[in-house]
Amino acid sequence: MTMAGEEKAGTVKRFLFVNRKAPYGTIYALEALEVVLIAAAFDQDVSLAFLDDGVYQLLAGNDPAPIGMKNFSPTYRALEDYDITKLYVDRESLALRGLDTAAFIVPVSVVDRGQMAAIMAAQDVVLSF
Amino acid sequence: MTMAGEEKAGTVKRFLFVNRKAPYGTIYALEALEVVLIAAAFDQDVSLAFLDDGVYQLLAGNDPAPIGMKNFSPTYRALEDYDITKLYVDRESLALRGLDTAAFIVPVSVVDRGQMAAIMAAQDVVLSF
Amino acid sequence: MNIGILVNEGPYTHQAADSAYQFASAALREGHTIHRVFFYHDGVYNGSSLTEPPRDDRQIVERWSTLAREHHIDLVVCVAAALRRGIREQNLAPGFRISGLGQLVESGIQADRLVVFGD
Amino acid sequence: MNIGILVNEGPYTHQAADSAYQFASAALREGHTIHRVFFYHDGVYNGSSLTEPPRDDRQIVERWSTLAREHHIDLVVCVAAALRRGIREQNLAPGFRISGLGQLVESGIQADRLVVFGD
Amino acid sequence: MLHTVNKSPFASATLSACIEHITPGAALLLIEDGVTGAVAGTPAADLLAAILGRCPVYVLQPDLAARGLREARLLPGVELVDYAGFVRLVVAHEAVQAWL
Amino acid sequence: MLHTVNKSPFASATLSACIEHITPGAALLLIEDGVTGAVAGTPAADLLAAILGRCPVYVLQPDLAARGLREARLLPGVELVDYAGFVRLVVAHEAVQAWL
Repeated sequence: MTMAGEEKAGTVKRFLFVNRKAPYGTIYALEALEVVLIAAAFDQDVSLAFLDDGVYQLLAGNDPAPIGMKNFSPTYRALEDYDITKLYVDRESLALRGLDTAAFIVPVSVVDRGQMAAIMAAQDVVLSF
Repeated sequence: MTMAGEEKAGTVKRFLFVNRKAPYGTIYALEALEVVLIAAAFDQDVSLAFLDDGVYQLLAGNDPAPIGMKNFSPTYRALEDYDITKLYVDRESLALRGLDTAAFIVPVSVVDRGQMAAIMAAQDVVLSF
Repeated sequence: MNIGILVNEGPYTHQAADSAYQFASAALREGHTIHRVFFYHDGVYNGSSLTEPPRDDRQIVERWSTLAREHHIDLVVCVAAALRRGIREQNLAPGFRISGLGQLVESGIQADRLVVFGD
Repeated sequence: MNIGILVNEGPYTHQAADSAYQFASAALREGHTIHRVFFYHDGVYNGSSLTEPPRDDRQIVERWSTLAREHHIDLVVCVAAALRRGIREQNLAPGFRISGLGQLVESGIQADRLVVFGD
Repeated sequence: MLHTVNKSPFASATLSACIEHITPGAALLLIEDGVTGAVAGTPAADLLAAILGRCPVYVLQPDLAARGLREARLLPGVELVDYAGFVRLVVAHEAVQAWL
Repeated sequence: MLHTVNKSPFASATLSACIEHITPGAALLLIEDGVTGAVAGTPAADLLAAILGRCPVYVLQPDLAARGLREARLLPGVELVDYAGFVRLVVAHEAVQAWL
């Protein structure tokens, strides 16, 4: 948030971060989060979409210590401190995987496919990793 | 074939190279072929399995010059010079993709899934990339 | 039009780096400008000065350097992703610079389009 | 038992390098020997001496070097794959050596098992 | 929105995920291994055929040629573009979403 | 033969390809993102259930725990192993085939 002033004259764009990959098997989820925080620091209008295997990123109770990795779930909790509250989760992706947002680490908005498609269509910049 | 003598006292193992990825989108097909040639040079009992998107590797008429890449199809033609003749292609993978071995760059044995499974089960070393 | 490009994969293993280069070249031929090419994740390997592919293969890193020199394109490698993967000033190819993720977000804000290439 | 290992992916991006390390460590704890760890494709990046991950993250390259030193494990980086990707003697981490694909085939022949980790 | 898909639909669920989220006015461009999805008579081509009425579908011709796939085999209605055409599609749509 | 699968069956066709080629006497071990396939009630678990009678199915527990998936949610009949168990499976089978 401190670096927000270093560039552009107040342009605010709608940035959507699309998360479709499971955590830990690849680094994309973790490195995507780093961009999300920077986009917030630039005072952009940030949304996150979780669909397909991306929904696994939000499960609570991760314990990657036995495989020598760091649990990065706390970063999702920190999003609120950056005023990032638009987290959209695809309902059908949850259902197909037998998951429920009750097991999620942060509050999210569950949307159906039509709503998710509309959210995607309304963006200025879409980042996928 | 010339470097065959540099190691082991005549041990011959059954090596299977499993090709399940399309060419050009990733480098796996090309780098797998390099290992195949070395295994032959070590006088091993080499087989190649092509299934799923791996069947695209054998299509003739590739023209990757417009995307700046090198056509490595001739390497498949060279396999015969290394006495590598056991090329097995999964029939169902072909059918699903609307392909036919008539369009292939080298002669292959088309096998059904049961036969492919039996070939896989009979190997000493299975390399997948 | 001013176009930003994000490259998420390294050279040779995935086609993403090739597609990004071909796209950038075509955009220049069509009369557009490239705001910046940002390299993230394994994309940072595109900036390695130590690659030595077979002579009859395309020279991906050199190709980026040439594009930067001839068209004054800003090639930026993400510092955090680069440190994690062993790309530093000492093995950075000509035309590339190392900077932060702010440069990617800035490209999203300032460019008319941001096109992503990855795996 | 004598076990060979093939690693096809680089550090951090895919879990393959982690899985291979955890598997190798467990095999040693179980009383087996590691014939060789061969690094191919992007796996060659595991041998980069220049990686500098965040301090609170695992140090994948250093971990391999330590394993090699403490258990006399042969870590071999494929020369052709390494040249293509910018890994050379000058940025090769301790405990690794650069050699040809024959070392992979030899591992397949000499080891009792060859276990592949990739993407 | 211009959607790009670079994965083979036989290996990956990416194309079907994209198609489920495409809206009228958007376009779909298949690149890299994604071009395999446009061959007529395959399950992926059936998915594409279902959206062709409301969303144009393009295939990057250089990627098709690289893989030895012939234009004659393509699903009717799918349009071929070269890299210049790719650039024009990017310009013609307000944003681009890469399905990776 | 010990078969390993490291891909999510929701994203990739790898698990189903493996299952189509598994023979009696072989075993299947799910690792990395592949562990998501063993959660009961999913299409992947149905595929696994169909082979459990002739091939044992193992799940790498540390990879399951890393992803926050609970053992109680697993398909009944699937067995958990740690890395030592992974090593023992490799030793117990004459060869290993990684489905990547």
